[in-house]
Amino acid sequence: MNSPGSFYLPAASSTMAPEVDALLQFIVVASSILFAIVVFGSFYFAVRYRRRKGSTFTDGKDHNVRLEIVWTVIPSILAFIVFFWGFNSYLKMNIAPANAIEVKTTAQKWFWQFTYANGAGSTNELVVPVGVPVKLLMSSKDVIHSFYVPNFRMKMDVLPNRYSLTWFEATQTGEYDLFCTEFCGTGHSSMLGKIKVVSDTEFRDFLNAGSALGTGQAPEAFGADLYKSKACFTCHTTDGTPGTGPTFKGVFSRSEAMSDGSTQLVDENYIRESILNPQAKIVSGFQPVMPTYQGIINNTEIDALVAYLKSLNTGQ
Amino acid sequence: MNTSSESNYLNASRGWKSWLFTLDHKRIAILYFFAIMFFFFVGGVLALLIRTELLSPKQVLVGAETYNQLFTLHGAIMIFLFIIPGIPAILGNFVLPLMIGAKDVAFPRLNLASWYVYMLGSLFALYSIVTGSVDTGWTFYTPYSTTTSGSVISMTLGVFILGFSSIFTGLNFIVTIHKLRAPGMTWYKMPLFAWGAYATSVIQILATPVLGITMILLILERAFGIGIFDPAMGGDPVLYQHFFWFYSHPAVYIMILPAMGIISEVISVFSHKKIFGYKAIAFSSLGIALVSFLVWGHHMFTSGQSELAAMIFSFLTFLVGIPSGIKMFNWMATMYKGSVSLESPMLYAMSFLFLFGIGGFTGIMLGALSVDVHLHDTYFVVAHFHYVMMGGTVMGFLAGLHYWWPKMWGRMYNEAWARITAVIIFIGFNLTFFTQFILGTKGMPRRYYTYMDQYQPLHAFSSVGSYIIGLGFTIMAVYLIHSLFRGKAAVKNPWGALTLEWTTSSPPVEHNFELQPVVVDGPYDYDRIRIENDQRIYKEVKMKSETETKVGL
Amino acid sequence: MTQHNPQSTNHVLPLKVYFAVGAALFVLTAITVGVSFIQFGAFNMVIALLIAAVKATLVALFFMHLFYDNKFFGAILSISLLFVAVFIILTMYDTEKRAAIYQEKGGPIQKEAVIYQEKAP
Amino acid sequence: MSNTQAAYLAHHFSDAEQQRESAKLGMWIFLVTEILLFSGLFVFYAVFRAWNPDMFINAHRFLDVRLGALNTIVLISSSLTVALAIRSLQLNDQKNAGRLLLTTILLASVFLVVKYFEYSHKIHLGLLPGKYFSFQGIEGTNPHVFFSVYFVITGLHGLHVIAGMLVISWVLLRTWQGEFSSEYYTPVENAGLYWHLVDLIWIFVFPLLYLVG
Repeated sequence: MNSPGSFYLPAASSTMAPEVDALLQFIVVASSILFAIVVFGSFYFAVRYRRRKGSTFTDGKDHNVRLEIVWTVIPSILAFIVFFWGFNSYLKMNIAPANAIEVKTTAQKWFWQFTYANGAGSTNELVVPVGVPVKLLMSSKDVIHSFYVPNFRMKMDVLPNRYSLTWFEATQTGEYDLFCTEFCGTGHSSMLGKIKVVSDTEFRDFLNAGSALGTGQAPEAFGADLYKSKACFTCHTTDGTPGTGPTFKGVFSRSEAMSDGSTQLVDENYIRESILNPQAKIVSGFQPVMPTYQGIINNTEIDALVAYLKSLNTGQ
Repeated sequence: MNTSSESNYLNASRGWKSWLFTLDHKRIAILYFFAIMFFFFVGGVLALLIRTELLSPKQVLVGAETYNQLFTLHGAIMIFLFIIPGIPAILGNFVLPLMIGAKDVAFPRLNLASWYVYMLGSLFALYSIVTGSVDTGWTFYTPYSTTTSGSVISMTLGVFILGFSSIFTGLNFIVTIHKLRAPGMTWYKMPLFAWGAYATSVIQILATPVLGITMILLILERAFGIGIFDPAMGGDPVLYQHFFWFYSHPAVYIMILPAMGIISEVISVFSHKKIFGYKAIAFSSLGIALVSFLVWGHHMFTSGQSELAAMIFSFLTFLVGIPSGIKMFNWMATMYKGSVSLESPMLYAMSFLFLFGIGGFTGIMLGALSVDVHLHDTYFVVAHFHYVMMGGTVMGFLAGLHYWWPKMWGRMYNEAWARITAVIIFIGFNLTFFTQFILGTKGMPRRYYTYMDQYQPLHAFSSVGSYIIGLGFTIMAVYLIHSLFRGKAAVKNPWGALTLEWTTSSPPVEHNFELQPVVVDGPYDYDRIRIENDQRIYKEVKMKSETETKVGL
Repeated sequence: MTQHNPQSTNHVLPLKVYFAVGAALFVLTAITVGVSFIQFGAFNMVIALLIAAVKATLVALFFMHLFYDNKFFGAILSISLLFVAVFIILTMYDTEKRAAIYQEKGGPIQKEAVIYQEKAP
Repeated sequence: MSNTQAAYLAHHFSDAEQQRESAKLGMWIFLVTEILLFSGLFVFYAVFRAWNPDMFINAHRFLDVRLGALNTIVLISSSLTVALAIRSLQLNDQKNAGRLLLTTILLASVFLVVKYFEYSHKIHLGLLPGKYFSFQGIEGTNPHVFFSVYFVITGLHGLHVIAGMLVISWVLLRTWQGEFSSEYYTPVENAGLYWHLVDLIWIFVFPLLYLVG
């Protein structure tokens, strides 16, 4: 089922991918032949019948019914083949098999949230078992995003206040890129994720571990994990350079100038407010673009993040 | 030689008032020429900035927000201020009345008004750049466009106003073609550029008002939250896409149909050969114009629209592709057994055949439902529409500009430089955009400011190609400007063409023709007419001398 | 063709045509209002639009002179209505058929509806 | 002969008939753009009505059918007076034509006054479009959308009424100055066509909004 990819296609790693590739390659070949006939034919005529000294009267023949029927009918037939072929695989892409496992997918600026049936969740990393169809029930919290995995040849827009659905079945374990392909603002090009295709047992372990996240970890370490898994890093660096938002390096207990002119001490309360109600106080020089994490993050997790931010100060 | 001392439309009156209040379609075309070329330059510079930013996977020049504004402005300026008005407002305005033997367009004051409306609309667009700019992409998709900061309202209002300019031009052309053709010019003796302009105008009339109402609703949504497109108010963002593409897909044909008209003219003239399948080309233009209204949903295959609707739209998309294919065959057949001369307009026409051919065939890939799912919103789409719009429309525009340049200004440009430039642009173009097809099939999403390292080499090629295009256009600007001051005087009919605009002086007199032309011959009768020293020579001399004095004078 | 007076080719309609059309329009308005108070279910819409179409046709044919004028003007009007129909029908074909495969995709949207209220921790 | 025509014949037309036909063709094409401009609003109406039929029926009860019907009658009458004004010009009766055009403008003003009362009543109740909607007591999903449709359609139509009044005032002035006669009245004819279109649109808006919700 797998093709390693070519110089212009990434490796085909889902059940649908070889079918899409086959049609794509059929069109490439058919088009190339027609293109060669028309365009190189024209170029040949341009050279073969180039103007010699002194103009002459040229042939006045301006139609040829048989020829015209031929060059109307053949492309039409090809077009209909392509249409039916494309429609057929499009339907397969859109009708999930009955045994598919369902993952709820939420997109928001600028990260992906995945929730499994048993309550386990992950951010920016969709873990799925190999050889099992996975159905995604998707919705967005703000603007339109689009869920795109090149290796799976799948893409579906994620709409606010609506559901969209798609499915795939991975044929090979490994890690695959996940892109957002509908323009969604400043962080669009960093709204990246991974699809992690694992064996069945690994998937079970993941689900079990997912419902008991953060237990037995030091708060700082858990906070560091959250910094990655909740995609804080998309906008906030830890190396001192400003991203879309202020850097986390040395942010704790710093006095920041706010956009309304006041100054604000970055303490536990301000961090909590910035996570749950980010638009309330904006550090001067930055845009009010952070989404609220209300409902995405619980109190233990906020405490862990605060501990992590503190640890960034003492670490140097 | 014969022009400098005589009176023509350029020297008929003097002073800035004689230009800003002119009702002469030729002068209005020149006004449009300078305005539109200015925006083409601005859009081009933005494109080079974008390509420079993409040289490296990380930040090079500007930040993410500035980059988003750059590609938005590049798209909006190129589409609304350059490509859509480009051919109809410059070349159409100048040539169409001459071609059909009219003294002017039907409504000269409306024509001038359309230029002022264009300038007003462009002011709104410029104002939005000054006041916070726009970062939505040229498509203004909701709900992003209703929630982002920046001056979306002023930009969309500008687009709304520009729509009127487009409508006025289209309305003028339809009435002009219906009512002002010279005696003897039947519908089937009309040059194919006029057919192309006619089909374009039909789309402008039927589609542009829908863009207008879409922009009004978008502004109302943003300003008052009326709840049609914004999901937070119970609206449907996909509905916006229906509204937008109902205009914007036919708009693609507003861009390409007049270019196809130019290509038909140029290929016939430079092959000195009767056009093959006149009626097929003429009616396929009209057919494309009408069917183009039925296919807008193919921009929405992954948008979450109904799968059944997607099927219908895909099917209709293939229907609209076939007439374009037929035209390609007709052009090829026109060159067969012709007398082909590869002067610069013809070189651009050959570029058109090559590039538009690729653009068309990649369109077939995007029309196929399952393949489109993979390719939608990747660089493949970016490459495809640049092949169609730049490889198609801009090459057609350049072919027409070089073809009619002697008529517009009464001067010849440097032919050698023109040919070199055509080749430079052709090479640069393919380097820039063919690489983007491969980027797209490999999965590189569009509108990305930073990207993953594996795409870097192709992006670098693409950027280098864009600099080559930039070089080509710079050379072109130099030799065209040079020709205005130092160019050789043009004769009446430098290419030996048979359409009416070549029977008047170069540049034309103020009211186009000394005497009302009467049409007897077809526009492409190269099998029995040829031009020597601006005079028509007929193959058999029988009763035609009468025509010669009327038309050939 | 060789009229001395350039506009005399136009028909001067008798006054009673105008008044008859006007009267018909008033009567139809009364009927459509009256009928709207009777419940026919979905047919109310059909009846109202049919009456509106008849009224519009009367205005177009007589007040706008389409009945006597160049037939091409009538063709232009018909074409514009055809494209309005295309716009409405194809758009509604999507909005009404979204639930064809998945129930979840269809239906009206609630204002400020919160999807996924059962959030994962 | 050519001197008598020169007053209104533009240089690029060969005769008055050509000019008249061009002007009318241009006007009809302009009307097409108007129809397609409104088509977007009809799509807006159709999609949301199909999604929420009950809400539309509940919400439309808050529109006053009597005022809507009155306005329909007013607009139809004004269409009739314009048509009669053109007939008077065809018969070279400029005086009567002036009176009829003036009546048209008065009827249009009546339409706007009635509209003003309808609007102020709704603003008073909070039956406003979109996010300004503050009225409680309409059953169904998103009742604010109905009032968005209502205000956008009638608002745009109202703007067209105002534009039409300006156009008719302009041809009225020229009629009083004696510029029109049975030889030349194309501008009045075109103004009339525009006014009839405003009427045509209202003929559809009235039942869609006031009668079947």
